[in-house]
Amino acid sequence: MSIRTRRFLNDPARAVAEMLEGYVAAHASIISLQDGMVVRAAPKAEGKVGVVIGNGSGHEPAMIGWVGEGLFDVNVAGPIFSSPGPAAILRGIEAADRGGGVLLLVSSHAGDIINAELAIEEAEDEGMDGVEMVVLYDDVASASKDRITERRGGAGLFYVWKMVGAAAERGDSLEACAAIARKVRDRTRSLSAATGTVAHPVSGQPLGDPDDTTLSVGMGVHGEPGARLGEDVAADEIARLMIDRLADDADLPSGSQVGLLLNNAGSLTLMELSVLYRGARAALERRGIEAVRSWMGPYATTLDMAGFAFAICHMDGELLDLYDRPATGAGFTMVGRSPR
Amino acid sequence: MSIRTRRFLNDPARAVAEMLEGYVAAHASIISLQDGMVVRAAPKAEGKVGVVIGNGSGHEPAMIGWVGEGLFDVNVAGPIFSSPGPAAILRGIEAADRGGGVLLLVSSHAGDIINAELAIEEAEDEGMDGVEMVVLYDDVASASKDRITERRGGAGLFYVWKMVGAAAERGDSLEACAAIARKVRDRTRSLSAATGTVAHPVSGQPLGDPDDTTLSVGMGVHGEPGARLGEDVAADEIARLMIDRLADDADLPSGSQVGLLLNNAGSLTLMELSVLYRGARAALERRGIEAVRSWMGPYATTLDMAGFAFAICHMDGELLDLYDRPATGAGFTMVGRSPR
Amino acid sequence: MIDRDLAARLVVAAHRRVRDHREELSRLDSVAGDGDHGVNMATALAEAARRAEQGDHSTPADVMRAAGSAFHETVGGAAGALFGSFFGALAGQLSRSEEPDARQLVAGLEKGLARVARVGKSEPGHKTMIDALAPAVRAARESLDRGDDLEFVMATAARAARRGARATAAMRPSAGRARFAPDHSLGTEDPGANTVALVLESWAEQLSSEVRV
Amino acid sequence: MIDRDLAARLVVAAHRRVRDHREELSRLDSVAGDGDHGVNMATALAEAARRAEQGDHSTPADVMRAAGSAFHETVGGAAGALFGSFFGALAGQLSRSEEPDARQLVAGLEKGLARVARVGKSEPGHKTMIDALAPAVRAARESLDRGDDLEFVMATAARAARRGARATAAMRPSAGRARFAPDHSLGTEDPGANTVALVLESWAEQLSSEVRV
Ligand SMILES: Nc1ncnc2c1ncn2[C@@H]1O[C@H](COP(=O)(O)OP(=O)(O)O)[C@@H](O)[C@H]1O
Ligand SMILES: Nc1ncnc2c1ncn2[C@@H]1O[C@H](COP(=O)(O)OP(=O)(O)O)[C@@H](O)[C@H]1O
Ligand SMILES: [Mg+2]
Ligand SMILES: [Mg+2]
Ligand SMILES: [Mg+2]
Ligand SMILES: [Mg+2]
Repeated sequence: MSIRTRRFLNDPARAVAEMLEGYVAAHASIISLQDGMVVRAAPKAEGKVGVVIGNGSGHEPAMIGWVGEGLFDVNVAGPIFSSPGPAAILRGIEAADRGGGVLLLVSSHAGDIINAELAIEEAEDEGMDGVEMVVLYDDVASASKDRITERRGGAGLFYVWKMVGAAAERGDSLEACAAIARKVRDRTRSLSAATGTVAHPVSGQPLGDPDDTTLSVGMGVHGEPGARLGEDVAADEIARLMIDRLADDADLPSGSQVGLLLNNAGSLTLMELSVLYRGARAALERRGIEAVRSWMGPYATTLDMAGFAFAICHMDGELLDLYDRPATGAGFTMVGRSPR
Repeated sequence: MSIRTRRFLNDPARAVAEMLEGYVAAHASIISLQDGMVVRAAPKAEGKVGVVIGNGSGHEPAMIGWVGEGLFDVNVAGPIFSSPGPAAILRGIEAADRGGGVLLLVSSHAGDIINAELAIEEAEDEGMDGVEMVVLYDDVASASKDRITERRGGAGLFYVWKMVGAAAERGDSLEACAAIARKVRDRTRSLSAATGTVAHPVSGQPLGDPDDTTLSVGMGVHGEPGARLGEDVAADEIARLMIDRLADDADLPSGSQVGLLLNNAGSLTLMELSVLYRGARAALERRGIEAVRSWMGPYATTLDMAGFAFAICHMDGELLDLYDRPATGAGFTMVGRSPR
Repeated sequence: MIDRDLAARLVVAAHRRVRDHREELSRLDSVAGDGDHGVNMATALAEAARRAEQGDHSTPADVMRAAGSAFHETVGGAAGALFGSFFGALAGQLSRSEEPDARQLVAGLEKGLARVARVGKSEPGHKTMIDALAPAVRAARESLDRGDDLEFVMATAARAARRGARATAAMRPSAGRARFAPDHSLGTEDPGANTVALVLESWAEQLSSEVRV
Repeated sequence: MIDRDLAARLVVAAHRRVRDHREELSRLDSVAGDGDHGVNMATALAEAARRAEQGDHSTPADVMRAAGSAFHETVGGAAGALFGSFFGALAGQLSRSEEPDARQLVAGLEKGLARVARVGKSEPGHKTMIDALAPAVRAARESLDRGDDLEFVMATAARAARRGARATAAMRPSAGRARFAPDHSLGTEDPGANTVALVLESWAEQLSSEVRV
């Protein structure tokens, strides 16, 4: 197996800018472009907390598709796989400011954190108050549980995005929104798997070994390598293995209610996703855990990676309420609320 | 470049059945399984026209994701790339019957038509009346315009699905629904393009030449080969070429209003889709044609084909009204209504 | 004479033969089609053979009717429908006599061919299964009219089917998926025509082995 | 003495060198990272060089500050932020004198190193750019203290940076993306450390060519 290097683009160096133009044009009732950033077509009401995220591109619909009512106010898209720089993030913070403070959500990756910190330093230097950041992580493969803060961010963070977005829309304070971010983070776990790799659209560089078709578990969201599993493992077995690892890590007792996310990292077919989902539901049932909400589809992609991630979020009444609140994003939809 | 043969499945021969189980479990508030068919969780009101489609699998979310209120009542999923047989289609017709007649929508492919005709013969033999079928086509690459009825069905048929679904939900008669199907069909055109190919999950057989990375225009929805374009054509040029061909074929005058669909055949990135969409909008503008509604994403896939299709539907007041009516499907969402 | 058990053995023989050529049939279909023909035919015939072997049929017509239903119930696709219809029409003809012989069989093949042509709206030269079936049926009729016995009639039909299938390589398709890319399949035989040849060859061999025993 | 124009030539030289090694830097990053390091660095330095060449800066500190901003404004990523901070800190130190000399430059490199370590929260041995920058800065300080001139100080620093970059091959990463797959990068040098070596080498060569002219 090998990878696709021929892409349907114009000049690859302009791909991110042209993507933003096209995507926003296709969804103009929800989002628009402002100074290179994706912002809500209809800004949030005055006095509410603005929610911002900066991230590398190549993960679409993350996060350009999650800007809108009940979600992010501003998304600052960086170059492919690279967090935007502090200058751009600072502009994003300013654009999201509706007078109620701004919460910068940061997926834990060296570049994202460093650039966010620098941006917040600059915001302080400019005399802005009420800018907070929360660093988020969920990927159980990236560090052991006793070093949980060293873990990196993965697809499970969509639970944070959704619930913090809902809290901010409802009018929660900056402090309350930050507390929800931390609470959801602490109740969420993810783990990814993939076969093969992808090529960077600008450098043309394949990530890792393009001829390696072994299934890896625990890849990063940029195709950073993971641990290898055998060649021919059945979907049910992969799902059980991954779900067990997540549930163990989260210490989920029988009777727990969870949100189950099955993320398509790019080119998995819905056939494969559905078969994996079926396996995950069986694995949860075996542990007496109930999937009360489900998401299945492309949330955070890694270009056209043939992979996926499972995430579980341990729900409670507060989180379910936030999860169920309406939201509108070009790449977000609230269908299939309850899997029952 | 080559193709992915390692898939995340259990026994490939059971993949379709397991997919249906998993997909329905993830979207249980919208759909359920009945006798191997995907049916609405909440059946349509008595007396309304039932709308049914049978199709091969491997094109998800088509059509399992388009069963629900305002869409299909029943989808009969056949084996991968193969229409279901007459016995299964007949069961689908029976399941969709709410006393107002049943409309069988058929995408024009030899197998789909033959099996649908046999099913309708059997329905008649069983004394059922009020079963109609409309054969639909839109792919300009598959036959010249003077032999338009020989064209095959492509991604443009989603306009028919949406509008007929809305008409049936509104309570239109069988005759009226069939008339709308024909009207939308006659105002819709599609054209596809892809690079590389895919492997059949059960036979493992790659379709066409797996080493051929040339861009082809006019592929079938099962990876049937198309005509080759050069190796390194920019996205803007491909989009212009395809849009021009569609608009010419449909004889669209300047000032026309169209729905623009950009279908992801499988593994295209949203980055590429957005860049292509941008190119298509520019190409339409150059002809004075306005894209008043847009869909962009995976509608009818061909497993993980690295390809896409453009479709345009020439709108008028009646069609826009049907397009905008609410609908709920696990793979269907009404976001970004107006691109303005 | 074709009795219930022989009919069942014919269905089983057809399944074995097609199953053994499954990959090749899919490969032929992948050149200009969707690469599933071998899978479709093997799946349907496996079910047909299962039903034939269960043996709760009382006549050869029942066996063939069950085979037709197996096609219609398990696979679909163009060939699924057409082979299903073929077996259905064959069964209809066989049901006209208690113990059908070569005459009924040839009449049944003719009925089957006519049904396939009607349902598929296709003619010889369209590069389909018809291009194996039509010459086979014609050859069977001529052989029968010359007074040949069942075994010989079937061997003649099988040879004609194979020649017909080979000849499809030079044709440009005007039916089925392949017609949308007519040049791609030039030089490649039609998959459905190959299945026809395989089935008739398996029948000819089965009959000849029965005679020998 | 480092004047405005020399500072600009240093930035331009750094851009040329990194641009010429872009593919190699991305390849190093692809082993355990995300394969973009060469693209990131070349993009940022292209903008830094553009600003340096526009020449509307009045001091060498301005040139370096503009280079730092170019990193922060064009690319982001871990290395974008860190190199941007490095140039910013260097500029801060240079701005303390009208016509900075080797002493200010070495002090500036020290400030840059400290800023990178603070912002990146990383230490020597973590397999990062620090592992080239720290030995280079130390070597520059020692060379300066021995009384060497600017050209010699920079040549010494560049050699130490290159040795430091080479030594990262044997390290297991504990910062940056690569740390999540520590074994994958064993045997491969750290991309950011390589960029440090390339930049300092380009500066050493630029200074030696200036002296020769
Ligand atoms: N209209 C038709 N008339 C006769 N035979 C047909 C027709 N359409 C298709 N076929 C036969 O069906 C074969 C393809 O079968 P198969 O691959 O199983 O179905 P599908 O094309 O639906 O995937 C072709 O090789 C051809 O022989
Ligand atoms: N915390 C850190 N401290 C110091 N250097 C770091 C740190 N994180 C990453 N780096 C450096 O950045 C380099 C990677 O840069 P680059 O690929 O451009 O950014 P990204 O990792 O965001 O894609 C690494 O090789 C390493 O030298
Ligand atoms: Mg990066
Ligand atoms: Mg088929
Ligand atoms: Mg086929
Ligand atoms: Mg990198």
